[in-house]
Amino acid sequence: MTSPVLSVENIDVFYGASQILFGVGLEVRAGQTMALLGRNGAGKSTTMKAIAGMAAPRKGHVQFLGHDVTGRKPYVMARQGLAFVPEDRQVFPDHTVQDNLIIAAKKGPQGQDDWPLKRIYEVFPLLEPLKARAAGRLSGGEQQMLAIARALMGNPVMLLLDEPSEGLAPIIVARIGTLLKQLRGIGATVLIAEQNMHFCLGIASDAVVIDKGQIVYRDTIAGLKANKEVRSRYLAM
Amino acid sequence: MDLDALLGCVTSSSCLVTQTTSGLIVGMLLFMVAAGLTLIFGVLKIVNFAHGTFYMLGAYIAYSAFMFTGSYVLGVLAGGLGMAIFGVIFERVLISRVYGANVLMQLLICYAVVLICDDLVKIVWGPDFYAMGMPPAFQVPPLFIAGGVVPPFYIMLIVVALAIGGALSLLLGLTRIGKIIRAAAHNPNMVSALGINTTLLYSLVFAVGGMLAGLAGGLAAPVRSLTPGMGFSILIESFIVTVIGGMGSIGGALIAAVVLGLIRSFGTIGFPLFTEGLMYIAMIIILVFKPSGLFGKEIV
Amino acid sequence: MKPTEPTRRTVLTGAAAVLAAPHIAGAQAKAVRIGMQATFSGPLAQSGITHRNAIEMEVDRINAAGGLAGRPIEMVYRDSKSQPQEAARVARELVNSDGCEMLLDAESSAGSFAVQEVVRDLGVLCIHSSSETSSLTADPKYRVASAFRSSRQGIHDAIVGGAYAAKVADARKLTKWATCSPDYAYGRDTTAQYLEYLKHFKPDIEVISQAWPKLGQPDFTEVITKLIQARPQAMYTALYGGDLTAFINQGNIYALFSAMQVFSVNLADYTALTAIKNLPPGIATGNRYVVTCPDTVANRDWGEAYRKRFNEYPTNWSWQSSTGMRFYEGAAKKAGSADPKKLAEALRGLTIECPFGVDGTVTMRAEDQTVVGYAIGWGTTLTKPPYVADVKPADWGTIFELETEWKKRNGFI
Amino acid sequence: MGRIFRDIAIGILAIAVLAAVPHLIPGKAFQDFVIRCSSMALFATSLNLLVGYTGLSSFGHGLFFGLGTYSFALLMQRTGISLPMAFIATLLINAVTAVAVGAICIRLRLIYFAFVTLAMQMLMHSIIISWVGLTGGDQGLQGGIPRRVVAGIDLGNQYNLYIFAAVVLVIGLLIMRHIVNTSFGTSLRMIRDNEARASFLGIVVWRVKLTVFVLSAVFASVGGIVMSLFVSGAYPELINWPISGDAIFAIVMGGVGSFLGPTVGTMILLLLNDVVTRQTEYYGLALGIIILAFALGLRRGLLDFITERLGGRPAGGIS
Repeated sequence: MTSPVLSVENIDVFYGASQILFGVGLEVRAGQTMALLGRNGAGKSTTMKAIAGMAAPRKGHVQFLGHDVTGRKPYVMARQGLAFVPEDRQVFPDHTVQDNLIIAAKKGPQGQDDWPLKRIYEVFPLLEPLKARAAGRLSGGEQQMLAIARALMGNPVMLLLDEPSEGLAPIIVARIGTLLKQLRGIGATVLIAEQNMHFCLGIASDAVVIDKGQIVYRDTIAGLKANKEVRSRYLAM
Repeated sequence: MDLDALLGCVTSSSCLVTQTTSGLIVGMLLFMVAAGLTLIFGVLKIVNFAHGTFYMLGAYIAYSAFMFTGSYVLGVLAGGLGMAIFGVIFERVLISRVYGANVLMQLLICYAVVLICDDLVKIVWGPDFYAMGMPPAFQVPPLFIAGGVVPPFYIMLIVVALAIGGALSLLLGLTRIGKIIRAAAHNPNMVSALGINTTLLYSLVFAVGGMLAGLAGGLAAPVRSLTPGMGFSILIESFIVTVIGGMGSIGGALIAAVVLGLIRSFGTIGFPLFTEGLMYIAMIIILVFKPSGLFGKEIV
Repeated sequence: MKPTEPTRRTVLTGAAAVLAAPHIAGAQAKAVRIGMQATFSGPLAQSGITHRNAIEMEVDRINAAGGLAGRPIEMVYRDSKSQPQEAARVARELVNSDGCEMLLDAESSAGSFAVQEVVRDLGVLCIHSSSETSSLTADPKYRVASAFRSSRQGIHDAIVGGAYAAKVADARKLTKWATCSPDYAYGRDTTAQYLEYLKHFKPDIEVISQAWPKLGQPDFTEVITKLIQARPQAMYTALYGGDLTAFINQGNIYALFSAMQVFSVNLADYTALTAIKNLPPGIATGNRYVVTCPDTVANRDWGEAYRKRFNEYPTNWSWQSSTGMRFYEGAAKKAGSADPKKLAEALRGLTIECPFGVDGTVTMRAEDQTVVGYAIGWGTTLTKPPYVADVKPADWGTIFELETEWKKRNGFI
Repeated sequence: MGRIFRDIAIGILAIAVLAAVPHLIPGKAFQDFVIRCSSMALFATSLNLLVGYTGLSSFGHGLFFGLGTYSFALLMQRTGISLPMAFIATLLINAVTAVAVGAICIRLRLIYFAFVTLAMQMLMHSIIISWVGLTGGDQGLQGGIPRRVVAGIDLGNQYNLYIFAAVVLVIGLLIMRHIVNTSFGTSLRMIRDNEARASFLGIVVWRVKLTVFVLSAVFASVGGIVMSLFVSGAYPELINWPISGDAIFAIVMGGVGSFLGPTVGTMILLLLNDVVTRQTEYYGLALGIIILAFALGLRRGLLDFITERLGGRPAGGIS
């Protein structure tokens, strides 16, 4: 078994005085696509933010590529190869699509340059005709594509996707799903936070379920699908 | 009020040319100071109440460099460079500690710096007022254009200020770093998540803002009196410009600065006793009807 | 800052001396504390500092000669930061807490009126050495029995300036006039009075344009171009200090000073003259302080002594405070005492020898307790030292005559 | 109700102590200090009704302090009315002005509110400077305040003015304390913490904001009246921007989260001013360094700092 790319060990995270995460831990190995499932407010986004360096854990550790990166700033995490796609996409609305991509361009931690603009447009053919349009004027699905493309511009080792399907029409969700399968096909390491388990079915191999700030279940995605009790208790489906 | 005089002026080419250039020169120097102010606010959400002090220190440094080297150009560059460095130190040592804090805390820190710098200037340069004096190259009689009087020095100032303003907008509009700065103004966390060191970026923005104010102080030094506390009136006017133009909008600052310059140059003919009042009333009206200024984005 | 507090030792020895031999005069006698408040900080710090410089010179001289009726002077300096409410507080504190028996008030305009009210409430002896606002002493409404003035007055300047300008205007046929003065009470009042007396002496004057820049305005360009547009033959300005130098520097590049004859009431002060790099020749200016007005040995000696000690020339403020201290000195001599009540009595109508008097003396006029007979005149600028030449001293006979008329007209007498 | 009686008892005690102090220490500087303190503390506490309790950062509150000095001094000089009548008329003038100014300003938020209030103050400052016939322009209102008599007591006498100032301060603070402890005060804090939610819960936000704006203007003008009596006149410096700055510094240094924070801040500021200006002419340098030490060292006002250290939680915060 390969050593994990990311390992989150027993972290506690607070917002002000209120504790959000209680000893959360999970691991993602190279080439693995992991789903972090849970209901609204279960602690998914906070976990993602703690990994991405936007919310420092008060206890516990985050290891990335074998280094302890607990409490590092977001830009440091990004430079070490972690790309974060936030839940509300957060494209730069006044910038054009291409400028959004250019801003994010950088080499990978080992100097990789696998994602030149040309390849991005190949993988995201939808974006090329829109490249001169202000990102704020794109549809939700287009913005999600752009956000993922923007993350790839940084030649990351691993992708963090926070609720990529949220608020999108089913047909668009399907298209994003196809894209993510494509990424999985080329061996990307991905952690997806989702409420929608079905979205993750064809994409992720493994799943952890979070509820009230604690990890309550770990299994393969197929195992989770089979476990009705866990699904109805923690995922309301 | 003297509307006849105003009418007489706008119908005479000599008066039009003279007053327009005089409005432009006041406006362009104001723009350089206000551009830095609005840039810093736009990206860092910091209201830099010490910006007038940057202008003052820039003028004093330029004065000393001019006295030392005898070169006006070197003097101005020294003023700009000095304030770029000062801006970084100011941001790193003080302002970085109050990001996201209440505006009153920012006001407090900036005001402390204003107080300290005014006294430091008094200690280093003395309480007397100084004048740099016109560099020899510009000790020439004014030009007459369409009957209007236009001094070559002011043509140079307008051109230089326009060039700096143009360079700034090209930098922000076309270069990658400029795009990053504008993106950071909108969403600094996301910019950081893309691997960009925002700490460095903030320092850079303060350096640029400080440099602009320092350059303006240096450029103006031959014609304005240098005295401790000289930064205050320019600060107030820059605030009016930034607020009218929309805080965070460089283009808005340019337009508002020129408009303010023209209000003053033609206002002094039409409303000689009420130009100051006009500025405050303009500011109040614009804030009431368009709270974010002419070109500002609605803040959430 | 210079030490302002008496050391414990001087206080103690002073007290001991009083206990042991209360009537022995000389160095051992109890010091007379004089409180002096002025602006020592901010853009106008220069005023307080040059006031104080002159006072230090006088105190050293007076103390070396035996002090005020045998008691040495001890100054207590306080900064009022140009704020009238601070001036009032500081004045009260000087009297109430610091044991000052009299004040030398070096506040300008608003501050001096605030101090005047404190003087009224406390009944303390005070000489104003900075305010030039005529009404402070001329208007009986504001007058206080124990308050005097050793500084020049706006009305005197206006009369003298008007008379001088009328002569020049007559000779050079200057009938179209413009003015450019700071937009506040001092600027407006002196400009109106100046024009009034200019018209008094030369009725065919026409004022075609008036500009009112703000105090401390960084840029005067629009004002300058407005004046040029109006094409006057002559212009009067009451700008002073940093505003005046900025105005002249900015006017220079528009060749303003060759386009019209400029009369600047406040230019002939070294602080302005030395700051301007390219001083245009031929500007008519009233004297603030120059060593050549009055052109006497005493004045030159005093100016040189000041320059030697402080490495710069004195200012208008300097001579006014110096005169204030000389009045205290003269009054003590006349009264044979340093008691404030006796000093006040002695001050009324007192004539003293003074380097700044037009005939070597100045008088504290009894009726309104203000200084008269000081040297006042107009000359024209040179590009190099001594900067001002051809100073025509004013005739105090004319001043008195027109001043009395002015007072009558305003209901002051 | 118990709280009110306790506060009143503390107030009476404070006045009694203050009345006795001058009989124990002879110098008059203490009296001057208390008079100025009364003026500035009322002003600063009134500003804190906006800043600390409602979350409205005004940069132009000095408008009402200055207007208080001018309207009171002018009423005393130009009309024959008695001091108490002039006092009440001044409050009315300020209330009316505050309704007009507030109606325009409270629509704006955050930094824009701050700037428009500052612009209002500067506009009033320019009007006062240019209306020379009425206000004396930059020279200030000259000639002193006549008839400084209340109920047969001459406030021209320093001790009397001192007692008057102390009584006005205590009463003013008691009323403001009562205001913030009522349900109206609760509405203020709800608006500060979450305006949308306050509105959702049925609070008419604009009405509450306008009311507190007018109330704070009225208390600021009381501070102005005390200052006007102290300097026996009115001066444009009392309505210029730095006077607003002084109040802001007082509340930030004393603490916005404690009711007495602004009063403590005022005392710190006045003491600094009085002590530092005696020692050096580099007042700005000294004050600047001290402010930085406060802002970066404590990161909050002194009283808030102490309350937090003692384990309590202050009523509000600004950082």
